[in-house]
Amino acid sequence: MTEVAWLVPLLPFVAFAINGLFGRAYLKKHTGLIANAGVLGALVVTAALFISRLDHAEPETVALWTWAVSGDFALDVTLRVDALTLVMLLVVTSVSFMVHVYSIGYMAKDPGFWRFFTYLPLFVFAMIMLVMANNLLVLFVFWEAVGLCSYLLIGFWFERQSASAAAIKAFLTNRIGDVGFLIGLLLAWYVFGTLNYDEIFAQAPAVAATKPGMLTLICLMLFVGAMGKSAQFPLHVWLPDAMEGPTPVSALIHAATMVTAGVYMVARFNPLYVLTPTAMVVVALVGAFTALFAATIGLAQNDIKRVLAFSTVSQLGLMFMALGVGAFAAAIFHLATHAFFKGLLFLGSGSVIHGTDEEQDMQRMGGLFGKMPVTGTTYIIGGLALSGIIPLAGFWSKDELLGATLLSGGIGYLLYALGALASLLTAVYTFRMIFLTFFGTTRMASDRFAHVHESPRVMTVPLIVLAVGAALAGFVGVPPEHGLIHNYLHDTFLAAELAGLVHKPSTAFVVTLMAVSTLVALFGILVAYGVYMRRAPAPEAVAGKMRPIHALLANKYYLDDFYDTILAGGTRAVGRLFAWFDLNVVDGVVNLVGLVISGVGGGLRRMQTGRLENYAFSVVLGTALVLAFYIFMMR
Amino acid sequence: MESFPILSLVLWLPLLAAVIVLFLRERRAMFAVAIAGTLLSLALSVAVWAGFAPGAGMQFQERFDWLPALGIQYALGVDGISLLMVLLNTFLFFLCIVYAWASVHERVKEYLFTMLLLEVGITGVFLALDFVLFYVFWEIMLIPMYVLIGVWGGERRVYATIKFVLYTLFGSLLMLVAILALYFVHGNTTGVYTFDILELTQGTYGERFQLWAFLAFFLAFAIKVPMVPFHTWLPDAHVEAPTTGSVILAGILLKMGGYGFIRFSLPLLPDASHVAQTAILVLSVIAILYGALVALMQTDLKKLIAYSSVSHMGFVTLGIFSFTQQGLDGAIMQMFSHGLVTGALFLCVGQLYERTHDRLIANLGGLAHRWPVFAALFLFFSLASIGLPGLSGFVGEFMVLLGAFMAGTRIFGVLAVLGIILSAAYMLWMYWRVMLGTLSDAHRRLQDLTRLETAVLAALALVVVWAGVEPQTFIELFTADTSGIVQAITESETAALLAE
Amino acid sequence: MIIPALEYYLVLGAALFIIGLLGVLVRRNLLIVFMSIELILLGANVTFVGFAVALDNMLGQAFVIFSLTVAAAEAAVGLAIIVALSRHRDSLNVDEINTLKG
Amino acid sequence: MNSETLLTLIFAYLALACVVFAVLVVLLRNPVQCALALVGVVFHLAGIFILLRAEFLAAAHIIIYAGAIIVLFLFTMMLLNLNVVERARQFHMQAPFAVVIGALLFVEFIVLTGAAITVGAQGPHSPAWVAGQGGNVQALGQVLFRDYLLPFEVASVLLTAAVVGAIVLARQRPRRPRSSSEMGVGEWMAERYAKAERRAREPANPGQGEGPQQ
Amino acid sequence: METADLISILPEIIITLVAACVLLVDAFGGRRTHPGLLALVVVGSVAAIVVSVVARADGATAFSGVLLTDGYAVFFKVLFIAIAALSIVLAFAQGKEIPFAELAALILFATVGMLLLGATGDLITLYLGVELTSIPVYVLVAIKRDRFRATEGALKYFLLGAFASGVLLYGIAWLFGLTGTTNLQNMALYVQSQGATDPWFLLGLGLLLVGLAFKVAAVPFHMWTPDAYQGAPTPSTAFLAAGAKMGAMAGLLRVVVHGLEPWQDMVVPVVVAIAVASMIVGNFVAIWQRDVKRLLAYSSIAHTGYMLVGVAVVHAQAADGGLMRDAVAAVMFYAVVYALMTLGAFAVTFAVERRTGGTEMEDFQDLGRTSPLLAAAMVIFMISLTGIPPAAGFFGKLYLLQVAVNGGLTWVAVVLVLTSTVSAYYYLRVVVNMYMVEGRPRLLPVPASTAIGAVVAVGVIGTLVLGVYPAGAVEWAQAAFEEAGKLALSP
Repeated sequence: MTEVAWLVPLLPFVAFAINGLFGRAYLKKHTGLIANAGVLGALVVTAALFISRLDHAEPETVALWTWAVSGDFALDVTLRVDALTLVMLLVVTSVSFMVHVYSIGYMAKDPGFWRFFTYLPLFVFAMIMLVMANNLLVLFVFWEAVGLCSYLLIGFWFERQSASAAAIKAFLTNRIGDVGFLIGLLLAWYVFGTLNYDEIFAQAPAVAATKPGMLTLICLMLFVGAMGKSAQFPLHVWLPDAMEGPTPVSALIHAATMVTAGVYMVARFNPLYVLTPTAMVVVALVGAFTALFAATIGLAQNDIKRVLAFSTVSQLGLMFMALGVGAFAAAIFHLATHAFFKGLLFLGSGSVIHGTDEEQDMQRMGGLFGKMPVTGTTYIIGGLALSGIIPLAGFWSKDELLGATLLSGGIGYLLYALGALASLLTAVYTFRMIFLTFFGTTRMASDRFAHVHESPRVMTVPLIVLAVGAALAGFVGVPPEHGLIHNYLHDTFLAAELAGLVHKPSTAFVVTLMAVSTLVALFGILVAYGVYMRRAPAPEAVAGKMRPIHALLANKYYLDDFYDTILAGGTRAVGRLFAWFDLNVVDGVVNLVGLVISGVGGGLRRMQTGRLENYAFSVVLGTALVLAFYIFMMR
Repeated sequence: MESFPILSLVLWLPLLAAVIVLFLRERRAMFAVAIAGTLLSLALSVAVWAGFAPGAGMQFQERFDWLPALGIQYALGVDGISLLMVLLNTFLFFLCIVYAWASVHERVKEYLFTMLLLEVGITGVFLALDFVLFYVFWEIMLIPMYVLIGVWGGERRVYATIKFVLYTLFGSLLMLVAILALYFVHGNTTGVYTFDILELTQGTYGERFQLWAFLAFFLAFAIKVPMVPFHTWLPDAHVEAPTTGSVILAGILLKMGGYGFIRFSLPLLPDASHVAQTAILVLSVIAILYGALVALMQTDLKKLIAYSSVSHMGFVTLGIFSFTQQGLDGAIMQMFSHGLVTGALFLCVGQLYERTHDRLIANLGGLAHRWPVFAALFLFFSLASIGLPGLSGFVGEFMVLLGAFMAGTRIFGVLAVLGIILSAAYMLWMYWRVMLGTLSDAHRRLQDLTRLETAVLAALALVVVWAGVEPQTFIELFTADTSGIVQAITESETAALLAE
Repeated sequence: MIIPALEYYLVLGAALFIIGLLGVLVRRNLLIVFMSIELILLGANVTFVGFAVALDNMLGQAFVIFSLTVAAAEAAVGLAIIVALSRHRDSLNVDEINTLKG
Repeated sequence: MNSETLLTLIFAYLALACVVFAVLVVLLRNPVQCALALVGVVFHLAGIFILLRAEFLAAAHIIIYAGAIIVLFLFTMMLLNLNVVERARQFHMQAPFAVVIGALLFVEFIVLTGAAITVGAQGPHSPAWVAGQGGNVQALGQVLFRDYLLPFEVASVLLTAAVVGAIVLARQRPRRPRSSSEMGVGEWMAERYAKAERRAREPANPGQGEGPQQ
Repeated sequence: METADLISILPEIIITLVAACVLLVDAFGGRRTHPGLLALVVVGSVAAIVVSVVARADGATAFSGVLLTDGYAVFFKVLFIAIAALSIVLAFAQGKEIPFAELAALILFATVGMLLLGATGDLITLYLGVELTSIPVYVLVAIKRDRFRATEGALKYFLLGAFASGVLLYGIAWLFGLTGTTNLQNMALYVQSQGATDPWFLLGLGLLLVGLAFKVAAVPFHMWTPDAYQGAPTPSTAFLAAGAKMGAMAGLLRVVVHGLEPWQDMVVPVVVAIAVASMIVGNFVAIWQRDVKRLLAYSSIAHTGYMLVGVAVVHAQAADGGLMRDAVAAVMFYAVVYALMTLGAFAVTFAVERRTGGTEMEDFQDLGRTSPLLAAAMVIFMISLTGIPPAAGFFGKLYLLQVAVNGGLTWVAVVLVLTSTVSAYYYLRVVVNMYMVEGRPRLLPVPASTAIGAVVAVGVIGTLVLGVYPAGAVEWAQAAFEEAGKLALSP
């Protein structure tokens, strides 16, 4: 039943089209239903596809239309259905659906309701196409399309200058990544003469043999794209600001789906990556570093959503680390679980913000658990999953990828160390967040505290569903290395195995590892408890204790400021210089020509004195010249 | 079909309309005639499209002796390249006249006459198969444009329009000399004295001569395109021109330069083209980055878009002089798309200006509150202009880059790619300043687009999406012709020399 | 047969020509400028007649007749113009008649 | 001494006189004296023509120049009573340059024609032939009225034109103020505007463009 | 002299008679007969044109070779008579400001001179033609004698003109003496038989060229032009530019074609130099002019330069054989075009002058609003003068450029196009003043005048027709020259 695959993207697109055309004028609130219907439809079809292909996961394609044929460049728009696609689709559609439902409640009072439910299905469509793309160009097209949606949704409240600024920042940072991607793409076409996945993969070994340097370059360039999209250091700066967008957006786009596109892409191109160790190492290192780097920053953030944002960055870092060591399945596994619990956490924080009417600063929260039990419970489940407490989803996936890293040996040990440290900090900041938000004595103004309320059902139900997911999703990966997902994805990542990057761990190893990571997580939680609960001090006090470090972390290592002044400022300066140059030099020359000509004319004009004798003189002079010329000719 | 002079009809119908307009009194009737004329000519050009056989070379040819004493003919014909340009031309003119119905109220008769005359000139440039005829149209179009800017323009219109005319005239007159030289060199070598473009294209010319001729042609076309550093007339002209004037200017006039390069410089003077290739590629890349950077710092909406045009047309020349199939096809698509998108952007700015009477970015802001429809369309075209995939802008840029990479001039490709970051930067920044943020009280009670304006922009948007989602429709028209050109130029002996 | 040699007549003609030319260039008085022009014509006439005789070709003398006619005509028109001018200005100095210039 | 040297001497005198009088024309202060000097030139030139056996031309010169043209000059001077010697400067500032350029021109003449020149082909009108025609006058008539009839006619037209022109310029026209009814509409408007214009504009200095408005 | 001779000068005779009749009717018919006179002139001109086309004498020469009766002569006869008629019509609009009869007569006399110039085969006719053209024109310039400027212009024109014709005469004297003839072809043959480079020829040649260059107002012998053009009443200026100047050009071309071939190495550099100088000076100085008449004067200097480019290549040898036919035809065609557009331009200027009494840029303001037709016509003339299609000026320039390039003077062609780029600036400034400058509200529409309207109409129609379909005129010019070519040494 692959031939109906085109329904998956089509349904959300239809929803988008309807809402976009008629939303403002006629549909108004009904747009929500239409959007939900569309996404639900996509989810259903996806599920059907998935089930129908549980046993046979080999790739199939659905050709749609010819995009362009120019000389030896020919490109068809084709949908691809294979294991990886389906897994991604499931994650995307299910989470999307949850978020859609949730949004109906969350955005209920927003004047831009219809706009919101126009953008959101558009994003889902773009994301689906991105996942289902069968060649680099289509991938790139929707790679940018999702970027556009994120731009639109971050800047959703456009009267806020900060929102627009964040949106543009996101778009531009992504564009930088995309340029890398585009160059990689062009190089790929230059090298392979095609953009189709399978054809590229088929030629990859040969190319690796002939010009490995070029192959590495391509992989690195593509990875630059991934860094942009998945907010890896140093292109991560946009993601925290992206929290300006409505919370459901943060949940869907900036936690569950879009930001994972980078991971998906590298995984998709595993046949290439496994052939270039250099690229792999780079990916792994960048990932690991980002994981730790972001986690540290997460410790010092007070905005509940920013904490989650940095945690997302850090988690994505872990996934790249896994990719880098060839543990593609593990990465995808973590991607899936992460989608659930991080989505859950974001929606939960949204629910908190919603309940405390737009309070985001954890320093002015606390003791909310009693007020909003459902949110609290689900939130804690999500937190545990994130910290990697057995048997929640996060545990299995994170544990697996850490294990794989360790097994890969060599640089792997370093990576493992970084990863482990990162997950320790993860536990710390996660529970710092939980404690500061839900427990202890409230730091809210009493009157506001009185108004705190649990969110409506339409919001809590998704929370619960996702909580279940966050709790159980891990079991598709159990037992480690042989879980459902592993078998399902086995063929897709065959290349890694052939390249000998997959190491079968011994049971003992697995068990010890599990123990270790559980302890790490628990230790983290204890630290958080110790600092923020037992002698529940004001967070400021904690900050005060370690002022310099705290300042450094709170300001995100001053990276944003660096970008603003050096990059943006530099560009603007050059622009100003050129503008001046254009106006005064380039155009100046043009006007100068005019001036010179008219000047010469004016000079000649002076000769027209109006005095007869001068006129006669010029006649005589002319005559003399002519004769002189003749005399000259005679010689 | 061949016997029926359909091209002449496409060409002269607007003139007929113009003449009729002269004798009419009331505004309504004049517009009715003008719209009818442009619409008919659009319809006919679509009919040509329908009857067009891709890859069959010049079609629908018409030939009559015009000035046999000098070997000058009245010869028309279309191949894919010119067909696309003609379509763009008739389409945009139709929309402009329709738009003018809402916006132009003073000196309507003169306005319509000028516009229709302009259409004749431009269409002729793309249809002419005789060099003199081509040149005649090339210059006929000067005067209406001059009047359009000079009469309906802004404060510094006189300076701008005279600058435009002189600059363009300078280039094209040199081209005229080159054309004549071509005529004689060809005549002296083959004994056939003719201005027939196809015939002349068959001929081969000496290296030295080619260089000189190329220089002359280059000046004419580079000024039209415009390439840095011959571009400074453009911002002035755009800023001062009335809305429709800017639309035509950016939409089609600039394309005449690119068209000239493709139709004449490459096939006629392949060796010289090879010699000049690197230089022009460098200029193109400079244009892309330089134009974008300058645009980044503009305070006037129209100037900003003008410089963005410089930057975008840089891609066109980059593609053309990559001497690759993809490069040329990309360049043509880029011209097509730029015509639609920038035209639309100027319409948007025009509507903005008519409402706020302000073009300074600093004085605007938050307009999206008042005009959701306008905001949406404006955003749409801004995105199209920064080459968002799925819209027409991307196709051209992408294929041009493909070409640039294939030409073994990868460095130019890489540099050009950086342009797309900058373009995103200035466009989004502009959109933010103008449409987003808080609305100033001065603009509280402004009306959103009328049905007419929306319809005009929507029509453009439709084509933009079409060209972005399924560009093949358009590419298949001309790709065969471009492949011929590519072949010709790669076969020139200098190419062989360079290859060694 | 011509006495003395033709060259003498030519030189005389040239001399008259040049003198007249100088008169045009140096004198301020309109009338004298005009007279200088007559000198130029006379110089041409001498040259003509000299050649005519040397070549046994009456054409030269015929030409002189025409030059005389022209001289007369010019005198008539020219003096008329000068008279007309004198109605506006009482000075006949060339360099004071320069309202048209530039 | 033989006739040849005699003739040469006569020529020498005549030529010298011509040049001297010519120089006087250019140098004298008083226009009247200049005119008289011109007469001197003409008379001696006539002598030279006689020397050249061009009797008719000699006569013609005296009649036309001395009798007509120069008299016209004198009339004009009377008319404008300019015979008084002007105290004003007689020569232009550019005189020195003029002399230089004149000298240069003369030198060029010499350089160009100084070499032994070969004159053109001999014509048919040998002295014998002239004598055969019955003298210079008849011969000239033959040439003039046979070969060069048309130019002769044209010359007559030329004189007519000159006369008409002279009359147009010199004739006194009725100067009575014309009523606007008699004026052409053009003049009428022209006057109306001309006043307003001149007032509106700065004292018109023709040709003084304010230069290109760059 | 046989009847053939008489037939060959029938047009001249007719014109002279018309002039005489005009004078007589005016003298005895009282002062109220202008329309009658005009009718008489027009009828006579038409008759003359018809005669000159129809009644062609057989045989290439008349009056023992002083006159050439080939197609070239006919071509210019038609052109010149038409110009004369149009100028007279234009002058008619001056009403009673000037003595119309005498003016018409003078124009007609000058026309006879121009006809001679077009047909001259001998230096005598050349000299007399030049004088017969100039002397009446001196009067035409001064004819508004109560305007000081008119007389001043006339005086300058007259003194310099007399001076120049003196130079011309002296040059002719030398040529006669050294070649023993004044007949152009015999002269050429004789010179060819003697080495053409004998220095003594060059004196006469140089002076001859100078004299003619003065008459066609080429730099550096152009100084009189702006003053005469500006001072003269506009109709006279029109005739001066379109008539007298073209007459001199026709004569110059005759001389070059028939007489100077052996000397071409000597002639071409001088002509080219003069042409380039004229193009540069004319166009550059015109930039500064504010008075449209003066501006047109400078532009006419520039146009002389353009035409001289054609003259320069008459004897050039092109790769495809003789270039003479095309070179001459190009100049002839340009003469027609120039006459049409310059007459039209002056006619419009005259109309404007009737409105405000001035001819400066400011006087053109608002013309586009107050009298759209005139303004549109002016635009067409300006475009044509600039050389932009679809006006005739374009093909005129195209043809000239073509022969220039073919004759190996590509660099001169480049100068031509560059300078005409400059010219666009000042021509378009007129348009700017008509359409793009908010004029003072005081300006009323231009007073209507059938006479002016007629001239403008002829100019517009001619300019556009020749611009859209030049083939007819060009082929006529070429055919006309075929005959003249036979008379040249190497057709």
